[in-house]
Amino acid sequence: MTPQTLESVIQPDGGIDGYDPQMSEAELLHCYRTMLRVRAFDDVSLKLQRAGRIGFSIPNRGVEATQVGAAAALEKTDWIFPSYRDFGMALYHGISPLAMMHNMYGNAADTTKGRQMPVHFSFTEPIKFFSISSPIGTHIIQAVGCAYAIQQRKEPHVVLSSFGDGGTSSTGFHSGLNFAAVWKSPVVFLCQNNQWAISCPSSQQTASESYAIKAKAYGMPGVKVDGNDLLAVRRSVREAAARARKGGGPTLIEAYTFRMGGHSTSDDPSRYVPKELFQEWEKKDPVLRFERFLKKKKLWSESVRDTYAAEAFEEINAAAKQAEATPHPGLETIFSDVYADVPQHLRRQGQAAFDLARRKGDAAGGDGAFPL
Amino acid sequence: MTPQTLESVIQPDGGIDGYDPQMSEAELLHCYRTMLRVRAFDDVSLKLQRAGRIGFSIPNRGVEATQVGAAAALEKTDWIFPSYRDFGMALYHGISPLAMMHNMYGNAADTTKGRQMPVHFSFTEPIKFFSISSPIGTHIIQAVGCAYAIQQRKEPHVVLSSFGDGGTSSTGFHSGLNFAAVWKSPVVFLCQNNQWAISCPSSQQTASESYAIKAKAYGMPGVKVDGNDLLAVRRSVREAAARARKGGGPTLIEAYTFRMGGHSTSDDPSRYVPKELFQEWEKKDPVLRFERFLKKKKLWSESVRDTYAAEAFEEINAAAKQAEATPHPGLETIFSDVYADVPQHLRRQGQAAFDLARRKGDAAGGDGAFPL
Amino acid sequence: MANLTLVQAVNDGLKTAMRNDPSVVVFGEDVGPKGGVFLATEGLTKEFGEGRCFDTPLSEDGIVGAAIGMAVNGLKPVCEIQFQDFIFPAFDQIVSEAAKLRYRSGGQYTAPMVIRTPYGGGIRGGLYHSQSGEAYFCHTPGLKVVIPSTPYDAKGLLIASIDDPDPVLFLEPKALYRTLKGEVPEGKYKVDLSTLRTVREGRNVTVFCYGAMVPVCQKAADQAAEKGIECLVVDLRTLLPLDEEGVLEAAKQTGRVVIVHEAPRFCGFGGEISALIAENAIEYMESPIARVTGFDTPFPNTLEHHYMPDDRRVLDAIEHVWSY
Amino acid sequence: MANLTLVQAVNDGLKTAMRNDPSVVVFGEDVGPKGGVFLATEGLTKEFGEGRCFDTPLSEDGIVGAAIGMAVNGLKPVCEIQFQDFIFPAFDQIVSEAAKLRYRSGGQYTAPMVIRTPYGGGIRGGLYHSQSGEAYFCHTPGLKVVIPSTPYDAKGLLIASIDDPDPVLFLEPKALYRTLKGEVPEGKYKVDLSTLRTVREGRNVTVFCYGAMVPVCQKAADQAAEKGIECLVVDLRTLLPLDEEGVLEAAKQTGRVVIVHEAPRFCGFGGEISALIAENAIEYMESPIARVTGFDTPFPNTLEHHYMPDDRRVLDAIEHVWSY
Ligand SMILES: Cc1ncc(C[n+]2csc(CCOP(=O)(O)OP(=O)(O)O)c2C)c(N)n1
Ligand SMILES: Cc1ncc(C[n+]2csc(CCOP(=O)(O)OP(=O)(O)O)c2C)c(N)n1
Ligand SMILES: [Mg+2]
Ligand SMILES: [Mg+2]
Repeated sequence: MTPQTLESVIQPDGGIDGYDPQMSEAELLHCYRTMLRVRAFDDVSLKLQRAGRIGFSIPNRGVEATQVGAAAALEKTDWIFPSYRDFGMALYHGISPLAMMHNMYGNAADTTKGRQMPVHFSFTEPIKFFSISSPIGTHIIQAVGCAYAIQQRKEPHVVLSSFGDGGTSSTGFHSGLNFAAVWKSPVVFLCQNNQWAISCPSSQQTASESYAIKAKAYGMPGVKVDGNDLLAVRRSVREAAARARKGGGPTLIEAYTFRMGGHSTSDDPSRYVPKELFQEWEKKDPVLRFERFLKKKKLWSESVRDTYAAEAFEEINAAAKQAEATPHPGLETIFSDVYADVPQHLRRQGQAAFDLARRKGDAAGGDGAFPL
Repeated sequence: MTPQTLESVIQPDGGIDGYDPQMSEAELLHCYRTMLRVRAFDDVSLKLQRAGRIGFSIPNRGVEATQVGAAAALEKTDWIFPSYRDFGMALYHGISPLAMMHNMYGNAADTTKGRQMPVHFSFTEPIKFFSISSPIGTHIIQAVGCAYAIQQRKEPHVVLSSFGDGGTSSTGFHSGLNFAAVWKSPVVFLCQNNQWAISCPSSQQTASESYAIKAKAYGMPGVKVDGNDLLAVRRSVREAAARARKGGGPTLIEAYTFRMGGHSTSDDPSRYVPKELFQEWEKKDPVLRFERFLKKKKLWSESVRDTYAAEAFEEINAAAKQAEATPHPGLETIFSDVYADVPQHLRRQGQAAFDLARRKGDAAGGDGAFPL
Repeated sequence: MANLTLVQAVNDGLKTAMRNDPSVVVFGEDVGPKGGVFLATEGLTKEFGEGRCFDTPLSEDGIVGAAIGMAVNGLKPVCEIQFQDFIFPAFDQIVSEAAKLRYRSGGQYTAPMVIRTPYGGGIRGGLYHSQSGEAYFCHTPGLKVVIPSTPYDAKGLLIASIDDPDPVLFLEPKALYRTLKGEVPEGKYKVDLSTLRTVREGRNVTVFCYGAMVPVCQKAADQAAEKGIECLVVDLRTLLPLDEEGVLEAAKQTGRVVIVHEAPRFCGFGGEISALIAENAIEYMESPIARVTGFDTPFPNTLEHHYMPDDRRVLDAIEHVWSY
Repeated sequence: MANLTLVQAVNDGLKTAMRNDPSVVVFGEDVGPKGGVFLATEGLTKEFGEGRCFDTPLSEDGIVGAAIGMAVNGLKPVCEIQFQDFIFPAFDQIVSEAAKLRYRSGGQYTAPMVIRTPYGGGIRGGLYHSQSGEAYFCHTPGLKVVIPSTPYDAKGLLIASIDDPDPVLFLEPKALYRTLKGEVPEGKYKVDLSTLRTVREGRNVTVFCYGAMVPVCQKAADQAAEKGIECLVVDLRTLLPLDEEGVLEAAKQTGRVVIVHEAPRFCGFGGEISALIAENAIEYMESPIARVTGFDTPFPNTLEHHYMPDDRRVLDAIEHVWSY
């Protein structure tokens, strides 16, 4: 375990020479299926965005193994402080594509009540998938506070804090890793090094030998793992989590991978990513890699893939249809949840908004009475 | 050069086995004399503060060798981005105790026009001693921008950015070291580890093995040097500066020392510093250590010390007298230097202030006409 | 009842809250063994242990960011920022995160927490130990901003803030920490947030103020009374959410208004009070709405007595709006 | 003369400044090869090289902090914050450092620099890609705050800001980046800071606005005109230092005032405008001083069209103050 050598498990031929992940066939297939569902969700979202049905989405092609491998190392009683490129973790733990699609549409059934941009999910069940924020890095230190509460109550849980290579330059990374190490908090810091921060390559992001080595600045173990190797990611996160649960404190894990597309549906990577890189990493596709492993275990065939993929597309297309058919959030959602109670001045502003909507003949105005 | 081993030059007996600092006797004595002047300035300031003549001061006992050793490694054409505990650097480069005393009194002759608290110096001659700010760490990244300008113009200068152990937890430390390493900027980062951030010991500040090792997170060399050893500090800063001038980029130097007193005249260290520590470090006094070295070189005798000390006290007491006799800054200094020109609204507010002062019979109001 | 200074009342409030609720934790720079640079947290580590009152690394971003995470997971963090001037590294965590978490998560996650910090001038602190930044925070929906001006209110408002379900910025007027004493009940009591305090009744001129400006305005009102001008002095106490009805009511009672704060004038809190009145009660105004504030400059050191509003400047304004 | 969009005018302004002054450097996140997420810096790296237009690590604190150091040492930094919503990590560097450096150093060190950033709603950006934070900065002496609303002003004000001896926050209304085109002279020209722009003459009601609200107010004014209400529409352009005399002049001309901005109302910039008038020209006012603003909530996503002031809300306010 050094911050420099790249840890991997699944060999090119799919072998894992001797390593035993101690996972049932069902678990292995659940991981595989989840990666396919991430891909399907991406594809459907992209189509919807191009068709103008939704405003925005964030593609995950290339990093599925990192997301799912990390999620597979956690218990439902653990916490996830995710970035916007982490919904594979949500899917793995049973959050439904429908719940996610409601968010993509920002409709009345969206858990964020249509207040956030697409992919800014927030879920509490079946696992704590913390409300995603746009500002980069703010959740890294927040995860540490959450973990401190766990310590205080002597609970056996851990907090996974996930962020990108760009996130390591943020304020929250510095305070987060420093506080966690001083407090020996049960946090696993997962840096998903997909080598790009929008158009900024790692060479412009840091001069350090790796991202994992940044752990030395804080006095915690640092590990660099092959992010396209689901089993390797899962193993490193499990080891870090086990150490944390035992009071061993935090770990920084760098998952080395590659973003096989644009930063978001608004981004054109051809402006800055040499296409040779795409060709090179195409060969390292994390899903194909896991398929080779499953095949060796006699768990995979093209028909398995096709069935899973078909099911995934069917479910997600259905989810999109239902989400699209769901109405906008009510006008009152602009004014609720600012505070636990609606104060005087917001009540007045809300009433005015309802009056205006009614006068405009806008259904949102209802009978014009502010309902809160 | 590793971030872990403590580099030193001057041995307990004052010997420097074979090391040649390449300094003239005059230079060596100037270093010695400067340390004594720092001490005298501290003592006089403390008396003035206790007597209620000035409001505040920051003691330097214990860290004189770090300040003077670092300053001795710089050229007059270099830049210093200091902390509030660095005025030994100013004295070394020829800034007068009188100029400093004017600041302690915040009078009309203070370069900051009585706007800043005591010890928040700002000088441009004979060396760029950048305006000291209270917020910790903000100047660390500013120093990097200053160095970038030097790179742009291909000048041979370097920037010394000095801060404390507590400063390593600040936002400016993280962005500063990261940007400097990516840009390969000519900056020497000097972390004065005096082991305390007010009452917070290093064990609460970081879990890292040292402060120097934090350099690894940014991909720059890190050095840990004996901060009570003037020659060792000077050597490490000179080496780092030489590398930087050659385009070799930044270095992080940790000077390991001890704050032999309170954080400031407002602080009572007995509340939190075990007195054994003071006793232990008393023995490592940086001035006595340098005296042993000078003695071995036949440059030191008690009479040399006494003469220097007497001169220093005389000069600094005289400076205090003169500063005390200097009037307050004019009322207009509240309104000038907010912008290059005084805008409408400040002109109006200034006039009102002068009118009121005159009506109060306050001299500051002069004839009541706003002079700007 | 004990006769306490304002900072002692804060200390008492913290102890009371910590005794009543084991989930309350206090942390920040030098709040542990040292007891805080103003001794507001003195004795807490001793009584409640290092797990509940402790020092942090030198990072305001870290202090507030960690507090948010603690609050999300069931603790009641009461963190200290050593001087309000040093809160800005945490501005992003306060404005972008703490204030918006409930909203952006549809109420799934919330951050009930208190950020305590001493603010204001009068200690010869210069640019960075004297500022009054309340307006920066009052423009932030989702946040509550509270400023006590008496020992009684300091304890009662602090306990109410700690019990509040939303994030509260609790600004303590350091100039008043030790200058005045007052009766403070033992044990737990609350002063409701978003309520005004009538400091002094009067029919001629309404003076709005808060924090360290309250005694200044009282003094000015006494002097005005000697000249036959009766002032209604109102301590706003909670700036956000503000009791706007109460403010309009008080303004209408006299039709003449003076607003006082230490902070710079431009885009300061006084502007909002004035605008509220100009928008909802202008027909009641018999004279200009005057503001007495710090100047639109950074905070000076040697000349701070010229910078800070004093009874003389407030009295001038009172006479101005009265004689208009 | 070229017919450019507002974002093209910004790009032209940057190129013009860089051609005229080799000390001008442009940097920020994704401003290099990608040309900025809105393409405001497109082509700069190509024309001026990586030394003068380059990407930085993901740290707004670093971007602004480094800019200050560059400015102190003779460069003319023009840095970009990708969205104004992400400027808060740099708040300390802007408010505590850039704005106060000249003052605290007695004029020995200064930070002439420009921070460009797109602000405002209208692109379905939700909480964090829509905010209008001008009021946070306008309460900061030492800083200048500029907001253009036309391509001509965008280039002229940007060049004036780059030439200015003080730090300037240059807020670009992203909603207008591509929605309107205008004539923009080639080469260097300036629009003076701290000057107002009369968008439309009128004797009945004065409407103060800036940025993306200017076209909204123009539309409302046209509708008002059809109803026989003539509006004087004023684009404030520079919020700090504000041309206060000009504002009072415009308010007195009609005696009826409406102030419009996207930002939340409470402690927003509109409050300062209203307070200025209530303090210096209340006797000219024939009706309440109305504000039309975003609500005092975070910025929503799906319902942003209800959140942002539109011509309908502005027209309502105009009619309200007119018929009062
Ligand atoms: C504080 C802040 N600054 C800038 C942005 C704009 N932004 C959104 S994503 C992004 C790049 C993030 O890169 P990385 O951390 O590597 O995550 P990735 O998108 O590669 O998964 C940037 C600069 C932001 N969201 N927050
Ligand atoms: C941002 C910020 N937070 C808090 C403070 C209050 N403060 C002043 S000095 C200090 C400790 C600094 O310790 P260190 O960096 O080790 O420097 P030293 O005083 O030991 O030389 C603190 C917390 C400050 N000045 N700035
Ligand atoms: Mg990335
Ligand atoms: Mg220290």
